[in-house]
Amino acid sequence: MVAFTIQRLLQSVLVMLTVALIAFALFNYVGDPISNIVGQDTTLADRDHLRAELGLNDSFIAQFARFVSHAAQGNFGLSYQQARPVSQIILEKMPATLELSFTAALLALIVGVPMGIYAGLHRHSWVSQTMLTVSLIGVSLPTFLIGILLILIFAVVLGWLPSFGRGAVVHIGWWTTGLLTAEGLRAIILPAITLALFQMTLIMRLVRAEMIEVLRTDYIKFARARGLTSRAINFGHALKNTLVPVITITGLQLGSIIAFAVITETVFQWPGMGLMFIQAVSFADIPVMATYLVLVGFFFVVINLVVDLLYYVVDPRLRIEREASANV
Amino acid sequence: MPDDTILEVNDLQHHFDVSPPALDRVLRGKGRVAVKALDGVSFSIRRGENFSLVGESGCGKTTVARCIVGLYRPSAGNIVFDGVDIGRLKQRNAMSRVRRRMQMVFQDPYASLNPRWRVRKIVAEPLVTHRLVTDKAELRTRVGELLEQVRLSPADGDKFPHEFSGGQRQRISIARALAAHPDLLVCDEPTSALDVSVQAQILNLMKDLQRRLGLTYLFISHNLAVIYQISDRVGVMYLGRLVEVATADQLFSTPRHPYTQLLLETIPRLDPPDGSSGEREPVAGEVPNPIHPPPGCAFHPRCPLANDRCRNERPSLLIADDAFVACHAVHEGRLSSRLAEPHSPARCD
Amino acid sequence: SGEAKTFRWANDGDPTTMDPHARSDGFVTSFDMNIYEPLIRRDRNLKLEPALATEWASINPTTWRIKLRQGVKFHDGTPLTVEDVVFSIQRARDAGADATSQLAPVKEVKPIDDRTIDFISDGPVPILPNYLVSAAIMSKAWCDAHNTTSAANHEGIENYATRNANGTGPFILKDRQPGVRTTLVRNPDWWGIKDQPIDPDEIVFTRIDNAATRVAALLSGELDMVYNVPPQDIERIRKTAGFKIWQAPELRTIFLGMDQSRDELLESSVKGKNPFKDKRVRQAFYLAVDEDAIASKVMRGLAHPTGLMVGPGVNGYDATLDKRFPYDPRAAKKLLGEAGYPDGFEVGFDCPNDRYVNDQVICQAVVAMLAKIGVKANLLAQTKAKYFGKINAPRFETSFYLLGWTPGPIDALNMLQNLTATRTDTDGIYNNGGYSNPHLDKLIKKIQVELDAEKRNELISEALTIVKDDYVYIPLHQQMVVWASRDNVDLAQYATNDFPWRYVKLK
Amino acid sequence: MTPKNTEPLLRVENLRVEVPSRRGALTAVDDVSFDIAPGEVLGVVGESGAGKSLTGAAIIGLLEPPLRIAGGSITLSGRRIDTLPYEAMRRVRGKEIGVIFQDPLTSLNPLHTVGHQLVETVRTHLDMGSVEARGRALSLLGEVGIAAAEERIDHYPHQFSGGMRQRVVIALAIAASPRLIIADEPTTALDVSVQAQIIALLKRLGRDHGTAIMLVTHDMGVIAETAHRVAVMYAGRIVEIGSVRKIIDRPSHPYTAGLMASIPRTSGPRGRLQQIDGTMPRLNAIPEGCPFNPRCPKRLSRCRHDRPDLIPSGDADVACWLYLPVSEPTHA
Amino acid sequence: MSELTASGTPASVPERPQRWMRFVDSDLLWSFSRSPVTMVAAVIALVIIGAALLTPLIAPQDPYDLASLSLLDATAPPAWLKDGSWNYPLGTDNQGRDVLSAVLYGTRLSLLLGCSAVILSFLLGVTLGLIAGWRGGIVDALIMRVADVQLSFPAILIALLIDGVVRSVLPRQVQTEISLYVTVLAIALSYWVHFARTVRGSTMVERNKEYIQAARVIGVHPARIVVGHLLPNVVGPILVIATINLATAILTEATLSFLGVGLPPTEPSLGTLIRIGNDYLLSGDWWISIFPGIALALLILSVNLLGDWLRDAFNPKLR
Ligand SMILES: Nc1ncnc2c1ncn2[C@@H]1O[C@H](COP(=O)(O)OP(=O)(O)OP(=O)(O)O)[C@@H](O)[C@H]1O
Ligand SMILES: Nc1ncnc2c1ncn2[C@@H]1O[C@H](COP(=O)(O)OP(=O)(O)OP(=O)(O)O)[C@@H](O)[C@H]1O
Ligand SMILES: [Mg+2]
Ligand SMILES: [Mg+2]
Repeated sequence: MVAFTIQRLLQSVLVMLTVALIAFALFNYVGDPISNIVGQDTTLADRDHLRAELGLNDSFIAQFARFVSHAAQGNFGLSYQQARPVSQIILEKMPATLELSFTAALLALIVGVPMGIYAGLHRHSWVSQTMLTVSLIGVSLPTFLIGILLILIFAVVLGWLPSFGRGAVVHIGWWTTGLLTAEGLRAIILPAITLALFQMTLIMRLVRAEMIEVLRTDYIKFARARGLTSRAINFGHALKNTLVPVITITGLQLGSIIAFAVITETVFQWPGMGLMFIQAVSFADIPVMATYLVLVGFFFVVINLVVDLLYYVVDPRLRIEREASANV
Repeated sequence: MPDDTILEVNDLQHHFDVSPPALDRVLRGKGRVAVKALDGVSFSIRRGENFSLVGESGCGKTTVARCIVGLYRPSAGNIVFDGVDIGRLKQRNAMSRVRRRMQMVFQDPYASLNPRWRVRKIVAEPLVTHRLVTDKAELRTRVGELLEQVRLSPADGDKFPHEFSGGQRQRISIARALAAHPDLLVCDEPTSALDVSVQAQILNLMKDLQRRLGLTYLFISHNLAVIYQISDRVGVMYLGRLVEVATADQLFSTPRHPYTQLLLETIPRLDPPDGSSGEREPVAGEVPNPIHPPPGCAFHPRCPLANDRCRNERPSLLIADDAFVACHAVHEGRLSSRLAEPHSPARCD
Repeated sequence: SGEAKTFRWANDGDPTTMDPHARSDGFVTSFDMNIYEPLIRRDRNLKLEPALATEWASINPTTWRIKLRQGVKFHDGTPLTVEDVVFSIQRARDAGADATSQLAPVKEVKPIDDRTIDFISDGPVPILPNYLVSAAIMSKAWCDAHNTTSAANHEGIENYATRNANGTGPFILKDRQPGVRTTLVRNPDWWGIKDQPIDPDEIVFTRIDNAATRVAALLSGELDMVYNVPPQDIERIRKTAGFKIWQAPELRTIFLGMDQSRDELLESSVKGKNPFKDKRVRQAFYLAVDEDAIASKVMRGLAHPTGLMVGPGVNGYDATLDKRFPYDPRAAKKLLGEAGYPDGFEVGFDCPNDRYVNDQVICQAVVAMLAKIGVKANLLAQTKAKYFGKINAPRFETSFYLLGWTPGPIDALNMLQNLTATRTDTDGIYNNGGYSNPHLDKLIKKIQVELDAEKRNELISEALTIVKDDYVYIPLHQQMVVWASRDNVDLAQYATNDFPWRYVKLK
Repeated sequence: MTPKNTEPLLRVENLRVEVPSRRGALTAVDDVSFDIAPGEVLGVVGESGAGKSLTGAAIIGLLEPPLRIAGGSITLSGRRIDTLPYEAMRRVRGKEIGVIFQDPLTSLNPLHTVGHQLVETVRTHLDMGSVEARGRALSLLGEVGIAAAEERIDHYPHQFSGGMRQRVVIALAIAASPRLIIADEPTTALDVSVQAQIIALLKRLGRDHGTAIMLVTHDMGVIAETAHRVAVMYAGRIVEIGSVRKIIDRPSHPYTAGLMASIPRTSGPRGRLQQIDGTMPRLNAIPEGCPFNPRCPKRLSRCRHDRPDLIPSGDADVACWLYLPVSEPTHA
Repeated sequence: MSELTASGTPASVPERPQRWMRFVDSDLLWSFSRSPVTMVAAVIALVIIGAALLTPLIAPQDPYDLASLSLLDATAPPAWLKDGSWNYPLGTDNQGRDVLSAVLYGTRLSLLLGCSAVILSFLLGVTLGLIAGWRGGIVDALIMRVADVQLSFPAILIALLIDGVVRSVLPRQVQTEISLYVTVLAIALSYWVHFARTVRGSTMVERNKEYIQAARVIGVHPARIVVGHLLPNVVGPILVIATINLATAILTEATLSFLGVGLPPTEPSLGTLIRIGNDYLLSGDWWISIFPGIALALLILSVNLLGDWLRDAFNPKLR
């Protein structure tokens, strides 16, 4: 298990390096940061000077190597746009994104899992048929459209919820949280729903499918034959056995929640990393983009690791088998 | 090698590597771990003969079969088929020529047929693969013949496997195995998933085919009654080794190895011997872990006759009367029978 | 009243730094100039007026003399001195600062006494006071104390002035969360407070990138005012009770440019020659564009169609020249035929999609209009970072493009020098089409040194006429500055898109 | 030897199980009647698909939809249980009827410890605290012959061997001391040596606790050792039912006879086994008359269109026209 | 089910029935006819696909023919509203495009784009998944790590990369024409992982099944085993992923076009239309985004419902 964790973390370094390499290869195509940094009256000579100073004339391999060697010392450079250390910017933005992503994931789970269970248990009832169909609408519309529609309804027309931002935040060390203030809680509702909608649909369908599958297994039949109560069967036995695939997908999706957060954060002006990334792209702010991507790569590896470790917790069989096949 | 020997297996070994990943091993200071599924098995089969392997679950029967048909590469030892050492063939071409003459019928009639192929295509696959028949119409007739040979109708070729019962599927498997005119048919528990009446049909069919086509069988089963009915000679396996090889009549009338005796005793009987309650004595102990097989004779923990020698020294397969037995007790005469020359080769043909 | 008055507003950009010398970005400067102040500032009508300098005059062709206002204190309480001015001008011109080029003609800043400073240049600089408008005055002592005597920031550590400020202006920086929210409070000790009482106690600025969200936040009552309202939402806001629209023409001119320097266009079906070198082709393009339709439909009337490359309000603007040649697709088609392209041709068309009001929509409309004369413009609309990297110096990789230009010092010379002069190290930097006309170049040189205002304006008119008649560019319009606010807000709207909060009143 | 004198524990009368399908309902179990006395072991044999498992499932009310009981009645100690509402029937399951399925690998929930599953079952049916229930779980494990129960109770199913798992399944089935156990092929997946252990255990239950057992299996050897009476099923019907020795030694129905003959033996002549030609019909193609008639070597002409009922013939009940008492009138 | 619906004993099937009759008689059609939701979905899907195929014939206007657009007609409301005209039944967008025609053409484009992207990622993912699952070991670890890296990049960035490379490598003239392919490639490259992972999983299960071993014993070439035996048995489960991905691909394209990477705005897809209309939602010109939105929602809904049904219909365990 320890070995497994170490192995994964080693792999994560490789993954992050590759991500960074690819990232630098593509930075040539995101545009020219210089024209964003300087004003329109800056002379060509000054621009050239700045370009050389930032190392933008070097090959992407050289830029990549410099980034890696600095990053290894914990220095991710200064943002072109904000002239502040990237690490500081990211630390400021991370809490917002993580809070939003986890709230959305939680929401998706809290709503998706019970709905999935219900739909799995009552396969033919019209309620579950309706639920299944309606939930699909959530995945049929682009996120930005859903976001704007929600803002229109709940902020502009009804005036119940704020249309943008994170509300008041509380500082706990370097972490900031909006979850401890009423204003912050109100602010997270709409973005979290927007972000969770897709995942909710997915989880619900997944749980349903797994539930149907598990309910047909022999051990459920045997549990029935032992006269266990429906509750014990559905929740104690069936649900727990659907967890492994649900954990896998939720883990994978948590990653894409972070990716989707880019759009949700833009629509709701949520001051997180996604918004920061989009702003960085439109500014061609290479240090910010590179660090963000590497961080996302790291998140993915960590999430995958956590998912795998959760397997151990949930499924005792894997506690042995995993050891024999940890390299796959 | 006598002329009529079609297959000869010499000191066959097969080990499964079940070690944890490299990093794990380093961190925990552990070495590689191997399951010695086969630990020196030797036997040979004559042309037209029906040789059977019997033994409890996990003793390595399937592994023998798979090594022979080339699904596993042996860790050591050689397999000589019709004078050719298959282990040394490197080229796919040469391999496939030999392969064609050696076919296998699997245990599970439900898993051994591709569920998405029509029966016609399944049965024709060996013919197509080895380009034995290229003409479409001829292929159709040939498949029809094969199906008829196993008592199905040619019209069944248009159906999918799921439309057949277990026994019928096993017939399809046999038809497929026969398609390329093999000499040797390896049957790994072909009837253990079937019920008795269907089992009888399949066993009879196999016997008929053997007679008609002059086939040689390597037959594997854990069901002693089936073995008794179908085999000419029987090898009894225990934990990756052969412990006794004898003709079927000998084995069932005078089992020598204590393990063979134990096996025969555990068969449930239709007609309880007079006076007994009809109750079998449950065997003590289970098959040991093949990762750490007991030293000496692997059977000694369960053997009523085990002594110190059995615990330390591994017995070899030696002639005892007309049979070959690997047991110190037998060889020492502790269990009847007289000892043969101690150095006769460990071969049983 | 007892309650503090807070003014909440939002824009799509962020004042990325509080350091007034670090970036010459329009919005950043406009924002920072509420905390810091220049020597000379512009009033609501863009006329120069005294700020930290009380008077200024040219005492000889190469020297401007200014008098410093007395009794001014920085937010930290230290008084403003001549040394601070000398230091600040120096800081603004330093490597690392971004305003260098504007103050380039200044050779020396010489303190004369404790309230007089001379600005000495190599040659005559008639519009030097215009340049001083964007040079903020910082406290030397404060900069020394915080090790921020230079605006440079590429050394790997954050410059102290990036997130902290100590100016003389009417507002004091209270809290700054970059990219999220910036809070400022009124400076009760501001020198101008008697003539110009400051109404809001607190200003809260939020960045909201998405236009729809921004407008929604205004309508839902979370904001008092937003900047950069998309034209299509104006009607909606106007019709909603409790809100109003502020609009004024902006100085920025939106225009189309054509590559006239390469012998073969980079992106075109025409091989071996450059059709844009033929004036008839440029004229045909001009005539094919129905600017009135763009102004009314795309811009919803919020644009001033223009025949000139500078707008009203800019020094040198000539109303008699500001008339577009009329839309005439038939004539355009004919001209194309005469030029040898009766069936038109294909050409790449570059366009930003996040820079100007409805930029991409305008471009699409232009594509459709050109299609009617047989020209197939292949539109590539990109984000500004990619777009500018492609079309601007040094690559100039474009054949046909859309751009907007605001003459920084509000003088036509700036446009002529940057957009129409032959490309050199210092001139023609944004002359992406590579137009070159020696006669025009000579005129521009003359304008640069002409001190007599009237004569100078005549020269400018002459130059503008050449630009217009030679179809160097296809000017489209000056877009409107459109702001929206609650009904209770009063403010001053600048054509430069600047937003000085000292005029904000909350009823 | 059969404790016939006592009141039957389980009585199944004219049970019919149907599967609705596109083309009307198919009958999977047709008019099956039998009873089991306390302490009695009833063996049920027959070809795969004959309806053995469905009969068992119908008794404990666990037919999977769309399967349904279409007729007949099931009575447990005089109480009709096929019409009980879900909750009442749930209390019967496990408490009064225990079930053992064929596959020990899949009958246990892999994610819960063996102890958890035992305690859960015990506490569902018996009024016990968790400590007490654990104690009972331990004694149950001991009873089914699992050594070192104290240590094993907290293990997960995958940590047990196949034979041990099947013993755990039995422990679960007898957790609430049911009076009837339905054992559906409890030894098919096991090795001969383990099989003997399980059979011994089942027999002891019947002997010591008076538990009645319905033992479904293919293995005539197991039946011969264990059962008191045997029911032979073919195509959804019982074709013959009688004492174990009668069925094995003197089968009446041609199908039973064929079945017995095709069992390979380890002694006597080798060579061709006896076989019944053909295959059992599918549910949608059950022939008119006696369902066995197309394969029957002794077919009479009436077998083709008249369906024989199960009628006493000597010391067994047989459904075959060969054994029709001459006096009895024909009846469809 | 199989046991019950197979056409009886061998003897009772004298001749092979006609293909058509077998289809009419099939379980698939039967289960279809019993699910009204599926039937509605199928009708909608058919109408949409039909409309997409026939677009040039039925659309009132060709929105790609720029010369026919009139900016002066821009943002006209649908016909039944005040100021509406039956020239533009569903109104016009900000360029004066007829919304109905734009929706028809946009659907056609989105469908083409979505399908090609899904097919491409399907091929790529299935191939890599098969290889990884079949070969195992190093090859497998390598492919799966590449998948990890791939997952770290949002589709948008992949698109930027490919777009950039293509633009710097290929001559400018062809770039507009190939923008469709670039978009397809970009989207495909970001979705193959889902296919690959699933296929790899089922391959590892399936490759140990006896029918695969039987083929090996026969001596079938490994490549043939993979393609002939393995492939048909592992593609089933990913049909559903394909239907969901079709939706995601179409939506991703909308986001891409915003970054200037997708299709040119002069040839709008459904996604682009919605994004354009999005800017006009507040202003009250709802028809610009709502009609394409409805079209997209219907398309995706029907595809997904059909996917659901297919999954259930092909899964004998669920019947
Ligand atoms: N792929 C494998 N990896 C590791 N160990 C294996 C593998 N296959 C078989 N073994 C082990 O090798 C030994 C012999 O297995 P084999 O399948 O040959 O037994 P068998 O006699 O055929 O048993 P059964 O009657 O259950 O089929 C067993 O202990 C088994 O656990
Ligand atoms: N869920 C179901 N739906 C439809 N038909 C079913 C279902 N379960 C069983 N059947 C059919 O009912 C018949 C009887 O099945 P049953 O399981 O009782 O047979 P069995 O005698 O137990 O056979 P085996 O020895 O193979 O376990 C078979 O034809 C089977 O195909
Ligand atoms: Mg085996
Ligand atoms: Mg059964």
